[in-house]
Amino acid sequence: MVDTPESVENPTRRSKVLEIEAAVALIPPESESLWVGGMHMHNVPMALVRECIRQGKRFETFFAGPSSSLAAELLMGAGLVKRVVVGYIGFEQLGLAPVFRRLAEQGSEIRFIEADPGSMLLALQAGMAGQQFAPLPPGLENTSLPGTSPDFYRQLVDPFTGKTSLAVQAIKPSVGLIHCQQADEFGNGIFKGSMFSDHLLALAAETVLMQVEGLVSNDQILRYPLQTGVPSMRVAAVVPVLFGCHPCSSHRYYNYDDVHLRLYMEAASSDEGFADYMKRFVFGPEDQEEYMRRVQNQDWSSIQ
Amino acid sequence: MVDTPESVENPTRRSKVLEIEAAVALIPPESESLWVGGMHMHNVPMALVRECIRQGKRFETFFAGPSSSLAAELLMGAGLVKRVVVGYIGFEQLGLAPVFRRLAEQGSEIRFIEADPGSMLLALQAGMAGQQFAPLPPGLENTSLPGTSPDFYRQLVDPFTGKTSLAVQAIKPSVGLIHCQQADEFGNGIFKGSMFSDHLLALAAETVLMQVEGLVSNDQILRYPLQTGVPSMRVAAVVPVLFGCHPCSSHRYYNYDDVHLRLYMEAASSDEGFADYMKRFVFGPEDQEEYMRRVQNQDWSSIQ
Amino acid sequence: MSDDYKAKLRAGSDPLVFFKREDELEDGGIAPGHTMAAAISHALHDGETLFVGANPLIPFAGARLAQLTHAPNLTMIAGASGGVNPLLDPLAPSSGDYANLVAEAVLPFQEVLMMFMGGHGDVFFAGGLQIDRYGNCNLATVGSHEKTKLRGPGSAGIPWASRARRTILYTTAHTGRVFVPKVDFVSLAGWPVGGGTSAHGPALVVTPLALMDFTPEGTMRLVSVHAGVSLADVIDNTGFDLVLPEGQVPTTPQPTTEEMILMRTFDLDGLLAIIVP
Amino acid sequence: MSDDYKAKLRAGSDPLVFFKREDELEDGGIAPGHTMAAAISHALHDGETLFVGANPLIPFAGARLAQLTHAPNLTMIAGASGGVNPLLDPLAPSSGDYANLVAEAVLPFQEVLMMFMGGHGDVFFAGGLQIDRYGNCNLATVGSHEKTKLRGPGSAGIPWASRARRTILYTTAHTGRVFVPKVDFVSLAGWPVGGGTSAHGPALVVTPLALMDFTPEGTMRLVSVHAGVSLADVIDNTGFDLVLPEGQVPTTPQPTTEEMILMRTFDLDGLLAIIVP
Repeated sequence: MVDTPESVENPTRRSKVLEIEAAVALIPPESESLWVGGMHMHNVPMALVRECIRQGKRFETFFAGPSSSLAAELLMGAGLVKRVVVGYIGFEQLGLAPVFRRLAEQGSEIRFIEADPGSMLLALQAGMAGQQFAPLPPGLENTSLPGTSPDFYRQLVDPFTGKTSLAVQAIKPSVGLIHCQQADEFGNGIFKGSMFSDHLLALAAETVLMQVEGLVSNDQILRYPLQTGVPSMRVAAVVPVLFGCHPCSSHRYYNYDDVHLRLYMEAASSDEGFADYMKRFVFGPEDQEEYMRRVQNQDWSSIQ
Repeated sequence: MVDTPESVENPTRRSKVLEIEAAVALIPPESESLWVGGMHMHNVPMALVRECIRQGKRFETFFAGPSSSLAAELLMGAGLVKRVVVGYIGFEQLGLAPVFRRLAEQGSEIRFIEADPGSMLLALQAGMAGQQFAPLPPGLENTSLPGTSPDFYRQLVDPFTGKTSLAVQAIKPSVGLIHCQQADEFGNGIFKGSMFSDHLLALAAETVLMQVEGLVSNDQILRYPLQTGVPSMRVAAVVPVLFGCHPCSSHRYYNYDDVHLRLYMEAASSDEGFADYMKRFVFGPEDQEEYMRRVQNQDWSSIQ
Repeated sequence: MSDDYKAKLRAGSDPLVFFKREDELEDGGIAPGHTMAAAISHALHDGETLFVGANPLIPFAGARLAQLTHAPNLTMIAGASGGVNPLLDPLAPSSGDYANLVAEAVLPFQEVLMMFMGGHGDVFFAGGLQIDRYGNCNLATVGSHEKTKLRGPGSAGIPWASRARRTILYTTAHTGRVFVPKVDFVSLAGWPVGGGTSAHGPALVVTPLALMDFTPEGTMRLVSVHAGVSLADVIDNTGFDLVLPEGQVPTTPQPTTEEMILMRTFDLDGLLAIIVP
Repeated sequence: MSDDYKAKLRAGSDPLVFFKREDELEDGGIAPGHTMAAAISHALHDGETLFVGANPLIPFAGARLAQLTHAPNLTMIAGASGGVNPLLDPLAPSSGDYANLVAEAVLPFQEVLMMFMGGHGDVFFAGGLQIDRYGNCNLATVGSHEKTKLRGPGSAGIPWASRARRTILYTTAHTGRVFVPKVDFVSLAGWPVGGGTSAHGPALVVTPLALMDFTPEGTMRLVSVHAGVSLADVIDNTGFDLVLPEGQVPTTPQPTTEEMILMRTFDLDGLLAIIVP
């Protein structure tokens, strides 16, 4: 073997590491669609989500799948999404999603498309591979889904068997936000635990922003490339932000903060409480450090 | 953390480790279809292929993709496959496939379906996910493929845009043969290098036989589950056979034997030479040890 | 890499709960969560492949208990996390917990769902805000879809239940609000009334009060009531007429001492004792 | 794990070839393989994503050379092996070689193809048993499909070439058998005659004799001939009339000394010197 030329760390190879403000500023003020990575309360890139809200980024469609929790809540509550494709929005064993409930039960301008994560992920896979749509396996036709969402689920004829089949249109999110535990400065990302469906999201979305707990060297990436979960060419920006998933978990780094989440759910069960939460934890803190300070000193007594 | 009960290594959990004869005996004498893992001259489960030939297993359809080399040659030359879906059959930089050439150029009873690996893998992915077919991205309609293989590529109408699209029927191979560098006795397999499309094959095929260079303990699997490339429930049998890919490579264990391959290609350019090769290296050796002995002492001078 | 598989942090874990809870419950410490898990264990066959989704505590415990007793060749796939055969080291409340990666393999989530949709599952576990007499389940909206009374999380993976050979329903709330005559939205399709189509509904229903299955016609039937639960409790808390077994209603077998000990080896936080409110 | 990324064995590697070949070639050791690789390097733009398939030596070398010179942000995806940005440590003859995993990431092969089919490629490299004046390529059958004269390996990934923004064709054999008026089978679709459809053909053709591109009408045009090659050599070895540039035909730039040195840092076996027979 030979010494590799120094150009592996060629000084002119552009680093994609950005401050969070600059990274989120890459997103246009109004985009077609957004898909946020992670699942339930795990590996959700909350720091990026909070910054999107601070910068008032608007999205025509938000894909709430395979399972969205606080990201969906905050984006919907902030009025930044017009149409939500619902695979699952909730806090799993902690309970239902209070903002989602209020918007759906009391009526809102958001259009909810009743869908399911399996079809959404087949659609995302199709979007990645350049297919225009994804046919669905049999079974779904016996549920209320196709009748409730006739624009999301359409029927066609299998050209090989002549049988009818449902299909969903390919999904190619304009923006994908993901969290990796580690990445190098060029955007080669490592999942230290589950990748959920974030590897697929990173391959399918048009613009991918990645937050990480910390940076590793490109040398470390080269040392064990089988570990790389996101290849660099799919990543527009890398944002190092420790505890950036809080109050969700980051696999192998920290678990979700169930105390904070329960208090959120309580607070967000009223409009006032939600507004108060947003002021304290989204709009108030000028950076992640201040956010974490507020989290640690959280005094919820005066929250509505 | 707690000591895990001993039952992780529960004595009644069934080991799937089998001698190669017994493993291949799990395949019925005549099967619908076969897909052999690996790619070009890499990670091809040649020991399993040779044993299939020794046991005279017949397959209605052989999927020669994404790129098949010696496996396709030997199976076609042995007359065990009736219909071959051709993605790519060749020896990459070493040259064209001599048996394939002879069969195609001089005519044979094998029906060759002109196809392409991209469509075949979309079809395999569809088979894994229970989809009946896979629509194709645009582009292929300008080639000779759809006209040459009208049963493989069919047209349909995208129910969302009204545009026409080509599609291929889902592929769910009856038998998938794969090679992992390591596995535990239950069939949790590890790729120490590329997985090519073998992870997908293992998820899609009905019966999966896996050959490995060596066994590792279930403890080792549990220690780093992110490394597991094939989950055990997809595997019917695990066959430890050192150098089992020879003359193809096994990533991180050994490279392909290009001397043997070149001599094969020379020998197999005539019917007699191919028959001689089969006698020496497929039907002759009673086990892998004898096979490797013959390979090491290879005297090709008298091969036709 | 030797500690790669150990969770660093565990939310809500009280190291003393293991010792504390001994006295909290009568009857040998058997709570409804234990009975439900044991019932699930008994319903599983060796060699089956199970898919478990959100709120996995009870099916996780039941499946692991089965692996540790009569079904060592059973495969459990842990929904969100993608863990295959997690040791439950320890049993954790969220399906996406890092603890579920103390496992034999970790699959990307879309592959878990696609394999399930592809028909690789023998058993699927599901639940609902509403469950009706035919086994239809609703995770979407109570009330009409236009005028929603209670907005559930959405249908998650359960619309694909019929892709598994059997579906086991479970719920920690056996009430008339859950067990309704007819669901307002079909997230999971139950048995077809009249039996017109090829789709099949759920096989078994496990609640804190009882076990139910379905008649050949596809209506829900009581199998047994749990110890300490009366038939009247079940009937009063079910919003439709259950088909009753002939004669004396059997009592669900309680977990054995061995089963209780085995469940404690992985339920370090005593979650099964508190999962049913 | 420190040696995880080192290939254990390398077929056909002669440790002395690096020193031996110095004298084997005249003209500073520049072989057609080097000229072709350098020409490819010059044709690539910084920041592009490249997909390389079978027989990757020349595009690999060209892409890596570009990374080491003017295009450090270029991404190369190595077909069979799935390696992303392999260092070519060393340049290896097969696209599936383990050596290609000295890289930044390793993708499953179906994802490589699907990303390519999904339109993620800026540049795609392809070749053919036959290449015609419109850039159509044939990897399947020479002769009719029913009466085959020469059976090629099959169409591989090249039917999807139009999914990339640009396709660069390369071949190590510039002969009249390869460059034919009309291919017998279209594995890769060239420029549409008459320009009726939206499909686009290849952008550039790199051979041991010359560089070619295509006119706005989509017919192949000579760009330059390599040093030591005459215009007559090119014309005699092309089975159709190439469009010729006006005036003097330019000579393809030779690799510079720096480029030759850089190529040697990864071409340890001197494969570029022997790739063109």
